[in-house]
Amino acid sequence: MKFLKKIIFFYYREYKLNLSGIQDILTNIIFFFVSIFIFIFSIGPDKETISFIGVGIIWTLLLLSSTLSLRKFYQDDFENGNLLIMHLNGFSFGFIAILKTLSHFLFVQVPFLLSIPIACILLNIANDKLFFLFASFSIGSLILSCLGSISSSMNLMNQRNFLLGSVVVMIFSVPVIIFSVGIINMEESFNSLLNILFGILLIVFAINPWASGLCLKLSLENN
Amino acid sequence: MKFLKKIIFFYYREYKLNLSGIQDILTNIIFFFVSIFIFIFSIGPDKETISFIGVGIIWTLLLLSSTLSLRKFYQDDFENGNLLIMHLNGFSFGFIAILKTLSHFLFVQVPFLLSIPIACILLNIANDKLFFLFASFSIGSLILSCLGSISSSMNLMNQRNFLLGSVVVMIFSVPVIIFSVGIINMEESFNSLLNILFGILLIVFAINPWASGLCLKLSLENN
Amino acid sequence: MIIVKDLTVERLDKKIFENINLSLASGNITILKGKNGSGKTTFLKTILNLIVPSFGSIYWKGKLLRTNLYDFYNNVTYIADKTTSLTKLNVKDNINIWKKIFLSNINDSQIEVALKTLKLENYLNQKVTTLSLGETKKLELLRLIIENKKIWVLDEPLSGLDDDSIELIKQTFEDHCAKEGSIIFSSHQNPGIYVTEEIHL
Amino acid sequence: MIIVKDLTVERLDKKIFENINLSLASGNITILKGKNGSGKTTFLKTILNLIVPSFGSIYWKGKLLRTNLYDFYNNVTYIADKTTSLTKLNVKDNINIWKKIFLSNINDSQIEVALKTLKLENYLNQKVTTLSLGETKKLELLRLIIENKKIWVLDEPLSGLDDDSIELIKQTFEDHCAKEGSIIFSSHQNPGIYVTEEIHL
Amino acid sequence: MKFLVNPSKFNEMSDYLFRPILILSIILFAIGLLFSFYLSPDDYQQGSTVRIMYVHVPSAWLALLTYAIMTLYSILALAFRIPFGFIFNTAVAPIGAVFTLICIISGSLWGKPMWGTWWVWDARLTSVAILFIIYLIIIFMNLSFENRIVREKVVAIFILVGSVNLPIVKFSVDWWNTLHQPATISKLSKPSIDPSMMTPLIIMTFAFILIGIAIAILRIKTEIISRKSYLS
Ligand code: HEM
Ligand SMILES: Nc1ncnc2c1ncn2[C@@H]1O[C@H](COP(=O)(O)OP(=O)(O)OP(=O)(O)O)[C@@H](O)[C@H]1O
Ligand SMILES: Nc1ncnc2c1ncn2[C@@H]1O[C@H](COP(=O)(O)OP(=O)(O)OP(=O)(O)O)[C@@H](O)[C@H]1O
Ligand SMILES: [Mg+2]
Ligand SMILES: [Mg+2]
Repeated sequence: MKFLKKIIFFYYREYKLNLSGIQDILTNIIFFFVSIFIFIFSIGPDKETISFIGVGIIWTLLLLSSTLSLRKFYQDDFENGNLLIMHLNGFSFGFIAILKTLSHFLFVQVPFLLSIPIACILLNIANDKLFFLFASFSIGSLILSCLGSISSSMNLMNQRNFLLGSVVVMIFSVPVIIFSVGIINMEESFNSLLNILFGILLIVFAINPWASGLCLKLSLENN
Repeated sequence: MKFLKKIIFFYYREYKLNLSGIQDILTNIIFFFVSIFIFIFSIGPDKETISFIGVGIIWTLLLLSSTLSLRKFYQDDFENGNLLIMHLNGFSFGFIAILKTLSHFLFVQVPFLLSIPIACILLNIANDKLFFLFASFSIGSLILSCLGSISSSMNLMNQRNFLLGSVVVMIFSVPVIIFSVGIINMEESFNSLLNILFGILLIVFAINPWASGLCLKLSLENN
Repeated sequence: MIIVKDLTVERLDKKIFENINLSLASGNITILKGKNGSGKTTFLKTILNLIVPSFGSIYWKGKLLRTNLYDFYNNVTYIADKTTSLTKLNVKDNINIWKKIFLSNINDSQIEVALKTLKLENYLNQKVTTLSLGETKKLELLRLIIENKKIWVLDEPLSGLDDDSIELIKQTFEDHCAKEGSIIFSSHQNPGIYVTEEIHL
Repeated sequence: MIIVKDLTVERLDKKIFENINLSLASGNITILKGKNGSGKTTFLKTILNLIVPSFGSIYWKGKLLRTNLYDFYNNVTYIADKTTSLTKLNVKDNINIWKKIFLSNINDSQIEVALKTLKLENYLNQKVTTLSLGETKKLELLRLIIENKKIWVLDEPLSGLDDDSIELIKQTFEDHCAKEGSIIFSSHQNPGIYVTEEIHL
Repeated sequence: MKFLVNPSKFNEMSDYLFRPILILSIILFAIGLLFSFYLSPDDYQQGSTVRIMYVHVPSAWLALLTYAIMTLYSILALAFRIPFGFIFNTAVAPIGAVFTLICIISGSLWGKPMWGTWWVWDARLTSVAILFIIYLIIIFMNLSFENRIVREKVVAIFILVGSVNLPIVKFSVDWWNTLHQPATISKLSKPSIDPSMMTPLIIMTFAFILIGIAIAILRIKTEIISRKSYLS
């Protein structure tokens, strides 16, 4: 019970920090749409081409939004000592990492997920692809959140080699993304491919609390 | 002489600061290339389409990643009081705005500029277009830096909703994008069109120190 | 409750302090003194198991601290030397978040009283960035009341405060000790707070 | 050199202080006292023309400050109540940047002496984040030496410092006044620094 | 005409006008709906989908009109330092956004049977979408900037700059050869002379205008009240 409450209140805090109200979520969504606009303006309004690369656009924007917010991942809470205070109040580092990862998913990726159906209309993506897009997208974005958590916790340490490490982790996301983008166009073998993606998710999700937790601990020690 | 020295040392400082945040720049560039890969994969290896939309993709990614780095524009220096200290040492706010804009161009956009040739190879863009791309891109990115400066100085007064500033920049850059992408495909009238782009640059460049300076002043007053 | 034996801490191969002993019983106040850079903050962080000492050991309720960590954390409030309130939010939001995330058993009227004695009651809707230095510090110290734990570990709690507030803190300390709590704090000056032990680093 | 007449400042339609007068001649030290939130920081910022007063005027060398701003800025060093050093860089880089960007006419040996008296000479390659609170403060105060201006405007320069360092600051203040400099600083305690004027907010 | 720029005069005037306007708008709306659903003929090509026009066109016009008026008030507020302009802009922006949204949604609903897709990237639709986003940005700026004085000015400048988009929306069909115009004009050129379609369109337009004014009055009044402290 106490445990559950802690989790709930953690998200209350994250919510307060991330959103000052509904307008922030809406701004996220607008950002998404404006980015789509920009793509279309620069690529040209040709219907065929647009529906052709529509999935690519959506994925790029997902990637953008998650890298865009990586700096906030732990940095703020680390610098103002909140990570420490939470740890002292019974959140183990690994647990914080899990909660933070999900919070990143919730507050950054989900708004995008919700706007995908409309984006599909704008981008002329066939309706029957929507499900595939959704499935691969949600799993893929969780993977990105986990990798982002590891990379940005590494970033907290002030040693050079860790800085490189965080970049390396980012590079790991390349195959994942390419894989997920590919999935959508292979409807026959979709399920088995999705399983593989899911497997990757399980692996990073299992590594994440351990790796991020360790990095958090080490960086607090050196601070 | 004293004036020149100040400018030089300002950039020495920016250089030191950016070097310590080198992973951010690296992340940006990785983002850039990963996105290109995504497009290539989602489109499939059809060379025609890729080279057709290549310029548009590069432009959009440039825009998105320069909004990605907007958060750093003034925020750090504002929060740790360095803006104040520099102002007290004879940098007027407008002057700071100019220097910062150029520094953003130098340390964020130029790395992209340098990676354009590689991107062109990946996207099958003809070599003879490279020059046009480069020219329009450098002017366009300076315009984006100016717009970014204005929007992020405004954002200092509104620290919650960071994305709003990005959205504003993106809306304003729609004409720039349409124009610049158009330019590259009209090789005959390239020069005259470039001149127009240059005109836009001059306008935003003239407005920038005034607008950003005012915003900086106001936000320091309220802090 | 806390016993520290022969604590030695090194950082970057530089010895910060050596062979420090301490025993903090309930009802005790310990002050930590020392020059700048002598390792007060380091010592407090070591007690909280945030820094691994190179030598020596720390006991909590007779057991090694490390084996008994979360029970210890359930009983300790740490106020760092910098402020941890969320500067983008206003005072009320900060208090609410603290109340919830610390699962505080303090009710609202008690917090209101505390706010009033700290003279913060008019700033509830003001953002923390716009508070004055001392006000931010007082807001930080409010965590002592909200968390309501037995052991207080405080890093320079008095810096930046005016005389009235220091007097208030003094009283709060005395009340806490009377209620069997214990306090360890670092400070450069001691304006008449009665302490049971003084450690010089 | 600085004359302040009937200064009144409001913030968010709340009156912070009213009708404050001050005249700071060269060789003078003025201390600013007052409770937390009484407006010391606000007053100093107003003097620096960073906050527009709702009433009253500030003169620099007989002229209105606003008309003569950059000449004033050329003569003033401001140490804020928070640290402005770049935390990601190490101490040496910070000093170098300051030296360059302030076009300091201080040579390296003088800075080395200052570093030594402040006992910072061993931390040159340490990142500012890992410095102790007092060390960061001392690094900040080093700006006084580096900028080498006539008027010092200091917001709580003594907080977080140990007694030795305070003694040092005291001496530095006296030296500066002997060299026709003037100082205005805010502080909650005054450990025996001789002041020519005391302003209570 | 002072009540158009002076808050207290506006308050007086709106006290007289609000009720009649509200009643009139409801009546007009009812008549308009009656006309557009029962008393007007089906289009010989579009069938009954043409009835979407009676919502689509008035809302489109009003979306543009609202923005145009906001631009005027921005000029008034910035150039002549009339604070009522700021009040007006803050109050009216959401109304314009709603009209734009209605226009987009009805247009999409119309587009599905007519063009076969919900959305195409032609100049008109794109510029309307941008108009919508500009409205949203204005609203969010109003919500998220803390410093009132700065916020008002920034928003007013933004409105001015954004007004570049208006002529693009209006004339995009003439300037570029787009899907929007041919599809409408070619099929409506004959019926548009037909009074049986013109009447409901005009009635609906007036109904929309009056409803807009009624809501605007309410919003402006609340806005004035919330600023009492500095206006008086
Ligand atoms: C989402 C899609 C649409 C948008 C955003 C849109 C937008 C607009 C706008 C802004 C106007 C006002 C133009 C002016 O005042 O001159 C307008 C007028 C009009 N629209 Fe649309 N429209 C959309 C879809 C459609 C469709 C599918 C049709 C019919 C096939 C249509 C038919 C008309 C007609 C008949 C007018 C009347 C004015 C004129 O003839 O210029 N619209 N629309
Ligand atoms: N992460 C770190 N890595 C290396 N050295 C460190 C680190 N953190 C602190 N130090 C050094 O350890 C010494 C002790 O620091 P500490 O913060 O404990 O001092 P302190 O007694 O709290 O001083 P103050 O009174 O200034 O707060 C300092 O010299 C500091 O430079
Ligand atoms: N930007 C602001 N907006 C509104 N109120 C502010 C702002 N900045 C400060 N204040 C308020 O003005 C009052 C004076 O603040 P100031 O920082 O000048 O106090 P101070 O005398 O320096 O206090 P301390 O001793 O705590 O540093 C405080 O009550 C503070 O809450
Ligand atoms: Mg310390
Ligand atoms: Mg202060």
